[in-house]
Amino acid sequence: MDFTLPEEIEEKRKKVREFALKEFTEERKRYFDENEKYPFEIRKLAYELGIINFSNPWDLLVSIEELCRVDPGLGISSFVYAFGSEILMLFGSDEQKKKYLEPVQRGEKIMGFAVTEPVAGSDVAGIASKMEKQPDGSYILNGSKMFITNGSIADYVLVLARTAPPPSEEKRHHNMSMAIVEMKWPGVSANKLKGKMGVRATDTAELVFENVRIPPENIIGEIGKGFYYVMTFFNITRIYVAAMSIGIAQGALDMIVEKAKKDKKFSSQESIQFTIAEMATRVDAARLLTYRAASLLFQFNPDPVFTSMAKYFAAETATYAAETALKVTGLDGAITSLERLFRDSKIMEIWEGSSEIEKLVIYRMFMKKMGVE
Amino acid sequence: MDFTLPEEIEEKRKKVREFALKEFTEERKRYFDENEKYPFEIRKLAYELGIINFSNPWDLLVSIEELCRVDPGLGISSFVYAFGSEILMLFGSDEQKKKYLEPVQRGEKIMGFAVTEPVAGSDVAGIASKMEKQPDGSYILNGSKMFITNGSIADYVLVLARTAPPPSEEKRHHNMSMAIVEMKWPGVSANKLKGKMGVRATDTAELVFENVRIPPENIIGEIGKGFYYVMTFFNITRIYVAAMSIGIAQGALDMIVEKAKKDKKFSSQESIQFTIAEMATRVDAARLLTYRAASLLFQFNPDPVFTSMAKYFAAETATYAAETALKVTGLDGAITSLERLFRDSKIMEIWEGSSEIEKLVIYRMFMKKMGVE
Amino acid sequence: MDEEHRVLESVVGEFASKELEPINKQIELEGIPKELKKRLSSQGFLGALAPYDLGGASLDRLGYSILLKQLASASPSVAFYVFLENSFVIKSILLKNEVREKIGLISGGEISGTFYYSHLLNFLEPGEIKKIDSKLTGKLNAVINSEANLFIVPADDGKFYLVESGFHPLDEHEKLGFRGLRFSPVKFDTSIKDAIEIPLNVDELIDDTHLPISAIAIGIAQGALNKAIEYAKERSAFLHKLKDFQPLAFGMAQAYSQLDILNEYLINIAQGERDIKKELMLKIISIDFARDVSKLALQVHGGYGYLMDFGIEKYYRDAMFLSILGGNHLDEKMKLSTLIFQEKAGWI
Amino acid sequence: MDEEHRVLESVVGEFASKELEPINKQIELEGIPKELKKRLSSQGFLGALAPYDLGGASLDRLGYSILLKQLASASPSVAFYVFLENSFVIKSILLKNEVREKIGLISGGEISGTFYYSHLLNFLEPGEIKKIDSKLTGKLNAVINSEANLFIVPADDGKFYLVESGFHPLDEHEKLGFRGLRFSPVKFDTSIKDAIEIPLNVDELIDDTHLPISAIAIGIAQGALNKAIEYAKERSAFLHKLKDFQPLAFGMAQAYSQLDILNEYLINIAQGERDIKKELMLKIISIDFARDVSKLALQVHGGYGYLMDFGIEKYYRDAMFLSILGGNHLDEKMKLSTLIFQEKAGWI
Repeated sequence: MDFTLPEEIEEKRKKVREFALKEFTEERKRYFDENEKYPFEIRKLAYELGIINFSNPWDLLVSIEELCRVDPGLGISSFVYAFGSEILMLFGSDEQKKKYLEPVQRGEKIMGFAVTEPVAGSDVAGIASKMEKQPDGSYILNGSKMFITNGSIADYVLVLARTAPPPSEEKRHHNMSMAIVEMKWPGVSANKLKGKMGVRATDTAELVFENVRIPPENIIGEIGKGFYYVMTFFNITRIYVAAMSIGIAQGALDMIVEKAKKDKKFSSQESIQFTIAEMATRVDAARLLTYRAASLLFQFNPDPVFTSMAKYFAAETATYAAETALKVTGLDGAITSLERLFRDSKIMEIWEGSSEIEKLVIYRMFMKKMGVE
Repeated sequence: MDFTLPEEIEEKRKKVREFALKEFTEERKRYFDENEKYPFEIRKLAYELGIINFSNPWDLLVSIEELCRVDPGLGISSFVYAFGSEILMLFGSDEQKKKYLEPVQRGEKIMGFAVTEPVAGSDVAGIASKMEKQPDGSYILNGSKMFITNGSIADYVLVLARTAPPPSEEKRHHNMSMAIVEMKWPGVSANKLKGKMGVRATDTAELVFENVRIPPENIIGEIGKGFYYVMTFFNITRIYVAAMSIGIAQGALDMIVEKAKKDKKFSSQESIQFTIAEMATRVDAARLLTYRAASLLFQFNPDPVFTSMAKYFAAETATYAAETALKVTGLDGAITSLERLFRDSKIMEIWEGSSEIEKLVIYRMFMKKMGVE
Repeated sequence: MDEEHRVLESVVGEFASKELEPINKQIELEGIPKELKKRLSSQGFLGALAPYDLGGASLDRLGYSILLKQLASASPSVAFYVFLENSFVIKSILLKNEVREKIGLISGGEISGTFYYSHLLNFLEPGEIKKIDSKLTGKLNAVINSEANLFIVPADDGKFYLVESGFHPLDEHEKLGFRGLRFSPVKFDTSIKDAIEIPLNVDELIDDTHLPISAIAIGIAQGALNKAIEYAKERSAFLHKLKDFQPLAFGMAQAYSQLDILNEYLINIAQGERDIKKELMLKIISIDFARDVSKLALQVHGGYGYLMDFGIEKYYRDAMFLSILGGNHLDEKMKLSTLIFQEKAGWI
Repeated sequence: MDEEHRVLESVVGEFASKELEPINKQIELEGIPKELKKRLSSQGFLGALAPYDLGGASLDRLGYSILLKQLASASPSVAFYVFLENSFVIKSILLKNEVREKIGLISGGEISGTFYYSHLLNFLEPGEIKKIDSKLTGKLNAVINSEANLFIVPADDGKFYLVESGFHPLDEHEKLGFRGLRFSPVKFDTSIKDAIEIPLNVDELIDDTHLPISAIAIGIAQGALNKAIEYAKERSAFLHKLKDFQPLAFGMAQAYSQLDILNEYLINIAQGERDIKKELMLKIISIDFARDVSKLALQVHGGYGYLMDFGIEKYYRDAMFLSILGGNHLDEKMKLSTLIFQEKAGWI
């Protein structure tokens, strides 16, 4: 057993922390939050300074953690421009990778991942969007997507839609497929969602597809395997959401520790001391669960039980930590970044499978391990 | 990062589990619990079959876990006969090791560790027992000790007592020393405590020392360093209590999973599914915290923050798991071993520093890491 | 609360501290002594719900709640015993005029009865009594107060029978809580001639237990918390009284607040119109609360809390057992969900 | 609860759903509209605690609690505004006969006032107003309703002053909750001639807020939970309504039960004798409860809950802000501990 990260990863962690502390100024944090603007400049800077490194997964993981620790809105915006890229890496054709993935990896283009629909949040198999095959081999897409990250700024999005009706109620997840859709194509429109509680620097939109023609070469992988691709993707991204969550929780802990350092009256209260001890313990537990899941994933041996445990526990730790830190620091916290951290944290329990979904995954996969079908 | 234990340790884990399942029969569990008897035969068997191996700490850790998973009372009794031995290993003289430690390690003698007093539970520095130096170099011990594991069956106990008054209120922990006291010496008496809520197969006693003469060669290490020795010891044993706690929590989880396997109506309830998912997650988090702390200790680099985090979190997980499993299995759990597991679990939050003490240690040492004195 | 109930509260409170507290250990180890049953009887507690002419006290819902709460604060075993005799046995027997006079024996402490409802508690193998020819034969598991003289038990014909002979209790089960009562399987081999059918509606009987069970839960919480508060005022650690430390003091203050809030709700609904929804809500909340508070009280006592002699650990065990014997949580949560959503809910 | 208060409850409930719900988003984005203040005034809500002759409704403790609870269930911002005007501003002004007529302007919605008490909330740099020569000068941070026409503020001589000129609010702080009210630092440079000393006892004033703050907390919980219950009946996932799933249904059923229990306690103590201990207990419990329930309600709504348009996330933010503005938890927990242990407790 070895609970330490390689030295170069810890070095990178320091570098990212320095970057975040320097670039995520109080003014910027507040500006992009209040104005609900995506920080293109910061994203560019992060790319250029090599903060975001998609080629080393541990590097990416600790970078996500450290960026979100200082500001989730700006932090997530710094790396989320490639959202969905794992799908292309794993299931895309060489042409798709060249045409769509590489420009994203070079920091030139922005991508999105469009699965959730207004009528089907966590219930991916319940989506209603359709892609109908045309005589010329192309597909016509109709439907709408909800809560799509990068929705109004993306150059293209990966869309999940039905290519045939479900064979039965139990097999609702069959006959779904994925395609790359360019946002500039006719029939595609995006409606930016304003008024999110938190992570307001990130872009979120509702997408509408009206008779959008998709050339056959934009279909990802095999027709009918879309649901499987999405679940594979979630097994990766859940770990990143867990990392964001740890970042938020650590950020909240940082703030209460900072106050304890400065304010002797505050830190002399035993109830405050216990709060710090409890919070530090939970943050560490969440981090260990996340690193364990990540360690398996990065060895190409992901364990869905461990992944969902990490995501669920880390997300709840994020809201718990932000809430608790704000509660004990009071007004002092309410007029600082802690207030934002609190608003940002709640989405962690919803993204990439709500806590409820994670628990179902844990239960089913855990019982499978125990020999139950 | 590597979250796997060496193969031989996992093999040993299996072996210990087989042993426990075979030897800790329902009849024995119940008999020793009801009659509050120490199971000398089982202890002997565990020793002879090589279940207990003090020479490999990982081996010992997983053995503790697996024994307590099946029955904490019998499990703890199987290895606790050497309680306190780390003190002699670390601070004892060669003569002391030969005379007192080796017979224990050979499974012939039983040892105890006598720190807690009626007036001072968690507050070690508050003890009142005294050892007064005599003109001939020997010491006279007076005082009483409470909740001493093995108290009425031990051949000798390691006693902490004041050898001089505290220099000041802040330095109450100064001027304490440790000595080996043989239970057969004049003036030593033990009063077995009956009616414990759980772990009733383990032996617990109140000890009284009336003018007990201790030869100078039985003083451990340096005079005045007793408090430090005890704290060093706790940094080790807290990890073992954490391991017991994980064992209990896992045992509780096992039982609810068993019921879910057998009873379809039970397992089809989503609230039960969530309970299993939540419990499995917490048990894993506790295990990871414990293994991390252990990993550092076993590299002779213990981290008191990580150790206390593990102990506190694992102990609370044990009571949470036993309580929850019993709650959801109802009468079915109440007339099986789960009932005992529930009664056994609660002591975990008290032994080797209550949860409250662990939190104080975490806070203080954590803030030290953060640069606060 | 009116004067009459206030007096009852203080009378039972005094009884609990003078007559139960001193023999608590004996009750736990040896069961409820015969003399105590006599004392309970002479106070009218044993026949709390029985009519005056049968030696009862004919208490109303509030009075009965107060009685159980106060008894439970000192001895949850005794409270559960009184509850079992009244809410199940006496109430059942009252449904059958022919055997009405047995109530006098129960409220007089001459005999004790029990009612078998473990089969309602999601219990895997509750056992069964078969009606074959002229006999009631079989074995029931997990019978509380299994040393009773009188059993009201279900047979496989769906009816409940009162039997007074032809049974014997087997070896005891593990005993999580209510150790004052025997808890074991019971074998039956009773002539049908000696069995009297009781025309009871078991669902109604169970619905009527929400309030008394809540009262026991609140009593357990009250007893455990009071002891913890007293202990925290006496016991020192690190040169200060335990009560001076925020985490302990705040935890107990929080529990004290919740207790008062639940207690007022108990009194409100016990004196108001019957409202099964409110009674069920209170039961579900107060059972969990009793467990949490008694656990806290144990922790405040440190190592001593773990010893029977201190009379604390029993609250935690009894609260846990009450949460099991007090009703099938899952089914009842479904029922409550349906009441709240006003349509079927919580069934997946 | 008597008929009069029942009527009030339904009147305010209707007001909340008809007059607040539809403009909730506007309130959050742009503040409480002038017209709404007029409407609040014409109902007598703005001058809830003011005497009739000054345009008030002269509500008793129960009436005031009901008012705040019902307003908070739709708009916590509006409830907090009404609370601030009454429990702080009007109550303070009533202490000084010479300025009594200003109450008419407040209860009439002509002007609004605020009271500065952030310095009591363990706030690191609350700012300070110094009395130097003939001026009150300085800056106060974290002033809620900082666009008020009238301020009651403490100066460094330990006295509170009412001022109506010589101040201007600075840029707004981050706005965690109660977005209908401006929240910012305020600069003061007021001539002492225009400042009127108010002889108030700030501890008493704060003690009087436990009950109204509890009412707001309970209202927040009620508003959030009702929306969640309705949503769970409408929204489907995995081919079933959300209400059908046990974890969600049971969670909401539990919250519903606790809400009812707290609500009855609120009503009990609001109509009973003043009991500061009970009021403090209720406040501490209900503030935490409001946060937990509003968080649950948000979670039930999934992604939609995170969007302002659905009117759910504000409850969670407002509950959090209420827990901060509602009192200094640590100090108050110490106070409560001392009341419960009947000697100094919880101070380490």
